[in-house]
Amino acid sequence: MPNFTINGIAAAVPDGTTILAAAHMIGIEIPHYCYHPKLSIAGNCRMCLVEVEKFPKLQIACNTVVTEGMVVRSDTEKVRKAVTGVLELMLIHHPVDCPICDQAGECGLQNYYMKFGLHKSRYDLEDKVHKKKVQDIGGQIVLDAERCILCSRCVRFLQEVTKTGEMEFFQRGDHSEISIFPGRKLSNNYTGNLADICPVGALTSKDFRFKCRVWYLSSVESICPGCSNGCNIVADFKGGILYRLKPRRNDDVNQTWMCDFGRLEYKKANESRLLVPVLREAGKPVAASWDEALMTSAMRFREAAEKHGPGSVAVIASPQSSNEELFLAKKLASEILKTETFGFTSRTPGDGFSDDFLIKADKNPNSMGAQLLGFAEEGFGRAVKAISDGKIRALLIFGNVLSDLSDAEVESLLSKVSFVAQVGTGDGAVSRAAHAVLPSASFAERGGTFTNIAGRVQRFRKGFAPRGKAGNDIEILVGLAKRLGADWKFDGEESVFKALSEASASFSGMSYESLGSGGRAVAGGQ
Amino acid sequence: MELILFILFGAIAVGGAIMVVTRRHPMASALYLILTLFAVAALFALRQAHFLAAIQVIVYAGAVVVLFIFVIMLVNVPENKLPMERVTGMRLLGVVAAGLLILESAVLARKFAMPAGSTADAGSVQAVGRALFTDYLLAFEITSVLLLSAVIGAIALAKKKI
Amino acid sequence: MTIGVKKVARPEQMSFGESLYLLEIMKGLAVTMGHFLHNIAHNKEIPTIEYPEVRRTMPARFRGCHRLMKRPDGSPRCVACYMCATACPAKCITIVAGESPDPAVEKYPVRFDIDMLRCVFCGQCVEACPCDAIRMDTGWHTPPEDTREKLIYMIDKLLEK
Amino acid sequence: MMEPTAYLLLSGILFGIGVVGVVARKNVLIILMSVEIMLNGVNVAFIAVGSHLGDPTGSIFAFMVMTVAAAEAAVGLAILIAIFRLKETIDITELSVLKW
Amino acid sequence: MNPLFDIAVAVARVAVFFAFVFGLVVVMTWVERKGAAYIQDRRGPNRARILGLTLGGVFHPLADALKFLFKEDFIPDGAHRLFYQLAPMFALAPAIMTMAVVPFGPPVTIAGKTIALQIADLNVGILYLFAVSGMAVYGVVLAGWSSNSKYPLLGGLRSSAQMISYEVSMGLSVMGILMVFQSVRLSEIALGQGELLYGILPKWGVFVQPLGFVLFLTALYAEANRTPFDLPEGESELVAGYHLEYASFKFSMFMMAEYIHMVVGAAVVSTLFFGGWQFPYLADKGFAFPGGISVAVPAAAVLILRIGSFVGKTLFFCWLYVWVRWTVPRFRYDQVMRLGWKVMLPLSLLNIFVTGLVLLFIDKGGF
Repeated sequence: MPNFTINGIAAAVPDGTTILAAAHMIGIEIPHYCYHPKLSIAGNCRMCLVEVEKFPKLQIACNTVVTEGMVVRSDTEKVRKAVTGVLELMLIHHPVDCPICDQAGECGLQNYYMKFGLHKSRYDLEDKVHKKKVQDIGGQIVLDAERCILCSRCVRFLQEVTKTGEMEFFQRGDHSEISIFPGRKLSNNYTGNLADICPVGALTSKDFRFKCRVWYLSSVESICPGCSNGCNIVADFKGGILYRLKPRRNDDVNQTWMCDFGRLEYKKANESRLLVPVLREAGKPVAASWDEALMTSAMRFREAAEKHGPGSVAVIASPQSSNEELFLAKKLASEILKTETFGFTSRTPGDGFSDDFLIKADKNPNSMGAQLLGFAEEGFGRAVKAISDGKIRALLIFGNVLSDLSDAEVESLLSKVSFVAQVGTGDGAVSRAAHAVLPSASFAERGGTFTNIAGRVQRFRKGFAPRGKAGNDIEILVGLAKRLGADWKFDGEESVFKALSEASASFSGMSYESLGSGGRAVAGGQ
Repeated sequence: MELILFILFGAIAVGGAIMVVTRRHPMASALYLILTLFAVAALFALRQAHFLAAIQVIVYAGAVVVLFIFVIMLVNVPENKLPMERVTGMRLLGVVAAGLLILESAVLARKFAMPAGSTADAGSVQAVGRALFTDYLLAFEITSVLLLSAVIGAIALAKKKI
Repeated sequence: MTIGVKKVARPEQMSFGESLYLLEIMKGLAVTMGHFLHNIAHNKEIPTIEYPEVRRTMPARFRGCHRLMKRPDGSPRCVACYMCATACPAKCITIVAGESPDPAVEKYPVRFDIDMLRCVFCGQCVEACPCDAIRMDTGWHTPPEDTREKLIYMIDKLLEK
Repeated sequence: MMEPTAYLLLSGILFGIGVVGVVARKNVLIILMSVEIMLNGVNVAFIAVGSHLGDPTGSIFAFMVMTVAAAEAAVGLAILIAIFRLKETIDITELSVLKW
Repeated sequence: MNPLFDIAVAVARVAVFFAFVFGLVVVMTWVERKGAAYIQDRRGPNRARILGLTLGGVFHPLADALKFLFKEDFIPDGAHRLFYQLAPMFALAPAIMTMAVVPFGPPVTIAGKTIALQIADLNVGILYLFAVSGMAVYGVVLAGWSSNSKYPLLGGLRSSAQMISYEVSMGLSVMGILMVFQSVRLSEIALGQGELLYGILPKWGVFVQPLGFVLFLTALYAEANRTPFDLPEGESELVAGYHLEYASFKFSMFMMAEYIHMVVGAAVVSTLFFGGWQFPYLADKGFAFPGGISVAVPAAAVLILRIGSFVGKTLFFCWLYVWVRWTVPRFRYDQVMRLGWKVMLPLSLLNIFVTGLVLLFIDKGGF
């Protein structure tokens, strides 16, 4: 534990800590471009120069390890002059096309220019070296070589994390640029991360390109709903529309990366949404008020249970639901409807692609949670069998996915049930067949927790109000239960989670506070 | 001629009065009250009591009902908060009693027999004025006291803090 | 035209003649009748400017209706950087950016709407524009329209001014 | 000039309608209006008989009745407003307590 | 007796007076706007044109009328539909009715029959005037209440209180005239003003009742809701007052009522205080000046002079409304009420008292 002093603040840091990391721990920000906590250290941008006592020259903070008695200063005039010089050098050939650059607003060059630069360019625009702009280099990435400051983060990412190495430096001197090898485009499932790690606008996202200026976006901490890995993400939105998902650092789950499939998950929250409660009487869908829709559903369930016994009612839960919602669904099924026929399925249509890094075969964020909360895959099989036998009169179904059945199969299966109520976010085969459609919020419009495949319970938070008249799943379930005569007193997901942690052994002792932003593993999990 | 006009205005007066009593909203009642008062004023004119007819309109329609409407607006009870009128036994009894009263007045009216007077314009401004300031001067002066006390009473009652 | 402030001494106590009002009202009537007769006799001297036919010359820095500038080839100079929309205190500018077919331009406004009903004519958009693409030098007041929709100026209208 | 019999009958009818209003309605405002109708009925009788007899006394009495009516309306409505400020109602059945 | 002739005369009288008043109303709307403009150094209405002629904007009343006719006639949500539609009629009807008793000329004899140039010469003349004009308040109150909106309600309350308050002093201020001319018939009052006062002045109401005139004029302005007493309207606090929720023809009915009120008010003032149809020093046979000089004038010319005199006086008072409006700033509401009850009422009572004293002790048989 060497003791050292930085800007007059004394501290002790673990052995082998670099000055930059140590300063970061203390809360002093040292400007840097090439340094990235999850990549190897290159030390080629020279932005992180600091003055270290007894060293004749300035040292780069990212690659100088703290030693006993070291005295570091990052706030001297000498440092400032050096950093300004480095920045000016980087900007010499920069095209300064911020108005059309997507990075504007979260750009390292802009930020440090405002902090250290503010100089006039000594180079005329005509004299600048022009490189190729707008290059589609495959994956989700557009390359603008002119804006590059040659920090090599992308090169290192492709060598060290994906180990595919598609990019490299080419040319020399002020003509040097990054690019792919001719004709060999990016070919891995993690290309989106390049846009994140690029400190400038050289690598930008094809998907997010020109959609929105970043300063309009608000962010909320969330969990990727794309697979059971449960990557920590930040959801960026503006005015009720999700614009992009970015990974959030969680060393226990996804470090700071996420896959390209997960990045596109936001589209599901924007497209073909169910917006109003719909009652389908005699085959004709009619928009209804929430009260009507819930009242009708509750009535039909009670009717079925009274006339044909509780066995004629079934609940099919969804692994897309949060732990809280699954808990309430289970409670509704077993305590109020008193049925034995309930279950869920984690199977989805598609090939279930997986790799050994972040992508998991189970494409549902909360299959583990559903199992821990008492839903079982066999239950789904039982329910499907009972439905096809015509024993089920009223069915409550969450989501649009019924295993890997095709749309036609779903339709013929559900046509055997006289009343289907669906709680779902997007339009699909089930919602088209349902007699009562209860639209629910997307993952960015509600809060809750998912349990990932490793049994880690992680929170996702509400970003904005549900679109249209869509309702929060918890409110829908509570409303349904109240109309079925239950006396539920839940107010928001936190109160449900409290009840859940008291009721379930796996979740015992957990609270939203103890979950924090990184989550906690369930009892008995890895 | 007088009979036709009498029937016309009498019918208006009675119809208006019935409407006053049966309307749910006091504003409607007040407007029908004006109608009744006008009809009564017309009846006065029919009986050559021109002064009283004018006074009827000025005082009643011009002031008293305006006061009523003023209060209706001031109080402004929304339509659904108006008192619920229910038919009860006591009320029915009251209506029956009123009916009997009318019947009785009809019987009494038929017995009315007095010789007709000579002066034709007993209701003109001059005649009423002369009577008012000679024979009935004291009563007239006392009326002013009554009105004064009513004014003071009204102000005292309606004041927010006494 | 100079604007002077004339201090009028207000007497603490009105004189008897003044508190009667009648005389003062007469004086006032005389003043207004003086104006009335003078204006009838000297009809031409009434300082009204009859607007659509006669117009005041606008000062050089007058901020009128917006216009969008063009490049020599006729395409809008705007690159849809959203700077004006960001600077706008009234949030009256709506831009939808798109990929330009010209790689030298890269980004261009698919839509560029200004809601003239919301605009407060502060000129912040002109200040903010990095490309000198928006100006308010038309010298025009926003002309009246009969629907609100017509007062949302689309890019075509803004370019042709 | 007609005999006053018909007028007297009309007077009785108006008075009777007024009585019905006073007895049967709950709305204080309408009750006060019904009182006005009763007074008007009386006036009709006064005027009819007065003109029949050719005597201005009928008009004088009607005049006095009007004065009373005006005074009654003023005071009655003042009371109504005072009560409304306290009880927020114009329902006479709710004004049965003697003290509040 | 030819009943047909009587009916024809009655209809003719009504038609003439109607045409006069309504014509004046139309002209007044233009005069009001143009006068306002010239007083304020503006140009005023000058756009409406027919065949390229603007003629100083005289076509604007026509344009206004057309516009009112074609505007959307709507009833606001929650308004009491029946009362809402009744209110403009309640406002307009009394205003029209008041004109019935104003004489616009001396009785003329045609074909051996004497015809009063007056729609109805009631023997309760002035009382009728007050009775009917007292009804005008219902239009205001009903409009304010039935619109189901707070500003009209407040405006209605305000203006009804104002109208009732000023009705009192209005009635009392005219009492002196009744005492002097010993009649409530307007025709007799007009006739009485043809005499001379002390052999010099015409015996007009304004000379025998100067205080009564000022009070009556003030009360008239307050009754007609004209500046400086136009409290029912007020952009800053009540917007348009009781007729805020009205549009189209219903609104124009309120406007018409206001202008008819003005016109009839002007006619009444000139009848009560300025001799009505009397032309100064003009007797039936011709001019008879105080110095004993007399000029003979043919009977037809006398009649024309007299009717012209009435029209001229009425026009002057109509103009006075406009003139005063752009001269005197409006009162505050508490000032209006204070003026009405604490100044006008005592002064009008004093006026009656003094007039009575003068009649009793100084000038026994009337002036």
